Amino acid sequence: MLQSSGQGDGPSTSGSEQASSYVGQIVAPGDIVLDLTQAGKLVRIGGGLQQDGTSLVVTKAGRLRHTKPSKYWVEGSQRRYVPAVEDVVVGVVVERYAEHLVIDIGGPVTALLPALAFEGATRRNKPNLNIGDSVYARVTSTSRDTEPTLACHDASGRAAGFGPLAKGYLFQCSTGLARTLLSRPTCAVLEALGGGLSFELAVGMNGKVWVDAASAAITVLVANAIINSEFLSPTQAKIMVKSLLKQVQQP
Amino acid sequence: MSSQGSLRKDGRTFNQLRGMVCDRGLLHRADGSAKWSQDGTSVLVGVYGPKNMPPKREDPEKAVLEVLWKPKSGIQGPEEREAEIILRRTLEAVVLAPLFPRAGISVVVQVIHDDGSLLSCAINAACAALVDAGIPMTGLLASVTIALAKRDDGAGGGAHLQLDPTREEQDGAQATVCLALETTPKAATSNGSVEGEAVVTSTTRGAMAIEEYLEALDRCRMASRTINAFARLSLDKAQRRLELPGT
Amino acid sequence: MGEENAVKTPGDILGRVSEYTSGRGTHVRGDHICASIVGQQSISAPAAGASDKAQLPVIEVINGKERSAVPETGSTVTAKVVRIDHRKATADILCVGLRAVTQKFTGIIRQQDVRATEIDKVEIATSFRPGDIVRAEVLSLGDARAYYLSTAKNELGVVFAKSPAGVRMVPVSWEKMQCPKTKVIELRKVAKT
Amino acid sequence: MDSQLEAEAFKRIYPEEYFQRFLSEGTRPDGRPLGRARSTTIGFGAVSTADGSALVKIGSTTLLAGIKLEVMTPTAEAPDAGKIAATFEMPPLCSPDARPERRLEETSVVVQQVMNAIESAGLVNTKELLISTGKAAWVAYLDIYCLDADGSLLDAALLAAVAAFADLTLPPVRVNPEGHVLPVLSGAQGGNLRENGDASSEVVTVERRKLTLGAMPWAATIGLYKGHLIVDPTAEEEALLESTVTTILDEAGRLISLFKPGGITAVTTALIQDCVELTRHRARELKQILEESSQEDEDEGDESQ
Amino acid sequence: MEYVSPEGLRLDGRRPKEVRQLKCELAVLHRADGSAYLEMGNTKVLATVYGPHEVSQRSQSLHDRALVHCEYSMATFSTGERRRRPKGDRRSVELSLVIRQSMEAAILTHLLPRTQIDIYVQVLQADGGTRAACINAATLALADAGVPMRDLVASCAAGYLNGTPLLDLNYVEDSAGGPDLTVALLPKAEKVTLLQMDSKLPLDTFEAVLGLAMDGCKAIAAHMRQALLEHTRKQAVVRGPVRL
Repeated sequence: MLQSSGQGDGPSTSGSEQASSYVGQIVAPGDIVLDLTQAGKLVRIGGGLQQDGTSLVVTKAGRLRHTKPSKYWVEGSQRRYVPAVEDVVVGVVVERYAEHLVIDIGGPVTALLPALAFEGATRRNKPNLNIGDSVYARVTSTSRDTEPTLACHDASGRAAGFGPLAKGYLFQCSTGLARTLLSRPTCAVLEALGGGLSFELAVGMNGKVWVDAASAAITVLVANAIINSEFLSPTQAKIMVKSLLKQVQQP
Repeated sequence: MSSQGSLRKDGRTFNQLRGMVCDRGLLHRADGSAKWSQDGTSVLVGVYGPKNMPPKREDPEKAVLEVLWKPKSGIQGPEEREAEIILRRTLEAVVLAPLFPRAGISVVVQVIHDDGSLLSCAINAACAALVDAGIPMTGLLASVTIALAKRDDGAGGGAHLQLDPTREEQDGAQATVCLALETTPKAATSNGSVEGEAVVTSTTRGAMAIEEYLEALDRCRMASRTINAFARLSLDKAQRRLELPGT
Repeated sequence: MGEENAVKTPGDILGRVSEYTSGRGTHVRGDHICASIVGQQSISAPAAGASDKAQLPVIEVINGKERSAVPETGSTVTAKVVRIDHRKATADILCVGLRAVTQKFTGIIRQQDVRATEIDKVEIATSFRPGDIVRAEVLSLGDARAYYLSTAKNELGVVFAKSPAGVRMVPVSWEKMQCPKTKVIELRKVAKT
Repeated sequence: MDSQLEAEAFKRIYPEEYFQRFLSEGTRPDGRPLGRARSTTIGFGAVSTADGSALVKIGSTTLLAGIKLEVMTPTAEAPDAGKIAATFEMPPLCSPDARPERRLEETSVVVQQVMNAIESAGLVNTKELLISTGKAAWVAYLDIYCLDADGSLLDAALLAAVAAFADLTLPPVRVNPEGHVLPVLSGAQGGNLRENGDASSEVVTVERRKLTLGAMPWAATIGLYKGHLIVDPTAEEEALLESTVTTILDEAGRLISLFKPGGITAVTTALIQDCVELTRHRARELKQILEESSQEDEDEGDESQ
Repeated sequence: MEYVSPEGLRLDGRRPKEVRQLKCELAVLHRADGSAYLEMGNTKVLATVYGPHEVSQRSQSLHDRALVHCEYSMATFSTGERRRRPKGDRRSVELSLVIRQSMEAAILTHLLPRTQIDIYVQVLQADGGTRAACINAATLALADAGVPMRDLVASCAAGYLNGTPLLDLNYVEDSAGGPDLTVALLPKAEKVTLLQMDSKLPLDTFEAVLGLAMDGCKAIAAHMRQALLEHTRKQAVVRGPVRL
């Protein structure tokens, strides 16, 4: 048994070998998807589920998913970002203190970025970030009651691409789209854009996306292409990017 | 009131709800939204959060729910202020607020048109919007208003119960009852209750016999199942639409 | 001036500074000791072994309202956690020993005062939650706003906590508590009972 | 170890457990059985500057209601009726809770529900507030002040409103041809009213008169807590309750209101019937208290004359 | 208009140097730390005290003494004309300040640093002399709350009509347009903490009126002291002997 983290991403005792009959179906809050008394070992539960006595109850709408041996979760779309450890995020500095920065990452509460959580930072040599600056960081801890903490270095202390994001343009997209943008292999829209243009991009799991390119026109184009791609199939996305590229390339 | 046999002015039977429409995710800047219409009555609800709260208003043990009720036009009056409070306490019955300590969840209600049964329409809309926002909840709610039409003199018999009344029916009624009910979930276990859907919220206007109230409650229970079935259908549709690209 | 146990009101002259020492519920105006609250007058013998000045009997005015218990260094208190951050937990002190306090006293449990061992590994978020009831010892008066509290003993720590489902959790070890309803396990610095 | 704590200390640390200990023995922290309301008193005519007033106490919950009459021109839709306008005030002195937004919330709900009950029960026939059709009518401004907010405010506010209307006296007036309403100096009750009308005034009312009240609504708030039904909860109890149901009945047993504004427990039909039953009992009790108090009030009035 | 009859009686039957009937009740509201209900003739006021407690707005906290906060308000039906006074209108701001300053003169604020004391005064029925009645009620509520004071504060008004100094004016006398002098006094120390007058008055008459008002204060102080003693004795009987 492990402890539960903020989102109830924890385990549950008992359970059954037989999967719930609701797996793959769309479920709504309050639905009882599994009777835990029907024998079984350990059932692991993820987001959108909660144990109530001997029942497994849905708390968020979505599709019930199941992986063997016995992990259940509800796959839904939550637009509001809820931080999880090791997520990469893009945030904006909202407050500055001697020891730490307060960063808005669009979550339920603001995050805390210690002034020393940068590659090579010391008490004397801290990065100079001001209110309103963007930063690309990694979530290092979350807890229900304290702010999530961030770091601008990887586990070994290297910058690894994290850090302040100078200039550029920051925009918001859905967390679902952000996930697509971050997925491997590279999603269609980014591949298409990358084929024709050169730009810098930082995508946070929190749906904040930062773009910088040589000209404002290209920056705006990239941003628009990304936002437009949300409800398009890969083929549609490629066509959309192509037509956008044509517009810029024509004098 | 209704001269043609057992039909109402708009052609409905006494026990018939108006046509429902629910659109989810209309507001792009909100974390969740839903527009719920019952023919002429229509409410748009946006949900924002869980989000940062000013330290003065936060609760260290749970998320704070706030409701803002915007009338169709003009500014908030005492009635709207009361509706705001009733709606908030109703939603508190289902929102799992302890999961987000110190955060806030805002529910913004915009009345688009009021042709009767407004509070019910707003509760249904708010519930759909919270689901759309992915706010963890213990279950779904369904709300129904019912009107007790004045007895026709000489006609004898009890008051007619008119489900989901229009503004005109509501204003002409001897009494109205607005209820928000828990819905019966899909269940893998068979320990369903036999008592029927329990009442989360009840407000009434006008005088009636206790028996009339209880009869109204039973009618509302039946109607709430229709509403719940509709809400789930609309949820299914919305979910499928979201899943379409990408996969 | 007054017979023992006479009821006095603010401003009433109780005696002269040359006759008595001014005690609780009194104040000095010129040469006189006057009542400052409504209550019964009481005269008690001077504290033994005190300085010359204290040789005079102490005159007091006492009202029926019970005086609040006040936390002192070393006393065991029961407090409710109201806020936590990465460095400390802030708590309202509810009781000193077995007595309730009627005034508001704030206590702070710093990261280094949570437990006795592996102090550097302590995380506040896995030790306390807002709403928890903790038993703690008063370390010092702290700053002007709060007492410093410590839970660094076996019998100190969380004595009562509710799960998110609103159910009283049961301790399963010295650092874990479980919700009987949802079976969720949460981390705490649990007090040994 | 917990059992060694002082009662007061135990209550502060474990308020719910403290409450549950009482409930499990069928009683409450103030010694009442679960189904009993606190002792209730009504003082009529508490404020002489008002046209009707009442001081209501339910336990330590204390409310003062006053009605002031003002003349208005009736609306075109209802040329033969006056109207009632109500407010409910919770000045900061009524509660140690310093948060004004909490009080604001409570006041909006209470005033709406009190007006709803008065209208639904038909307590006041607004046509009785007419002075002269199309020209002049009374507006009864009902202002209810909460002086001590110790729970079940809606019950107390409605009782205070009903009692203030029972105490209300319409002063004698006359209307002159221009439609101006003038006070009438009538013998003994002249006081400092001054006669300043002319002889051509059309006298509409000569005597001071009381309203003929319709059905009186009686309210009982019932708190729900872990399956217990707690009648007339105090503020301390309200802070712990899962939800409340306020049932309002009139003398004929008609349901005037069943008000349950959300809360974390939902109620079944059986529970609603239990609440109605408890309210029936309380309604009889309140009716008797009102009658006895108004009898005493009259007796005192007779003695003083 | 004749305010004093040839027989030397006023409109309400009092003699010129007579205060109205005073009635006080202590600890009338159980949720407050201290409360008092006071009637001066037909003027009825209710005062409650919360505190000393933590300062609600930290920035206002005083390190060397207690913060005294006072709010005065009037019920809409307390006067002849119904008036809805928005909170914070000019009269209530002024009166809140007057009451606060009078009380601050008596409270031993230096004994209660970094705390706050709230005084709320509500006028339920007004028939002249509300200012004085509010101050008297506030003193009693503070005494009931056990807030340490150097003395009670007693207040009374006096005026001058028909060539006669009149004590404790009622509404009709108050509205007659004559001078109205309100005095608040620490009676044991004989220190004036408040002196307010509108209209004008020859200096020698002023002294007579002031002297009358001060006499009124002393009479009222004696009455309030009596009420406090009786209340405390009653309490002692209820509670049993005081534990020392």
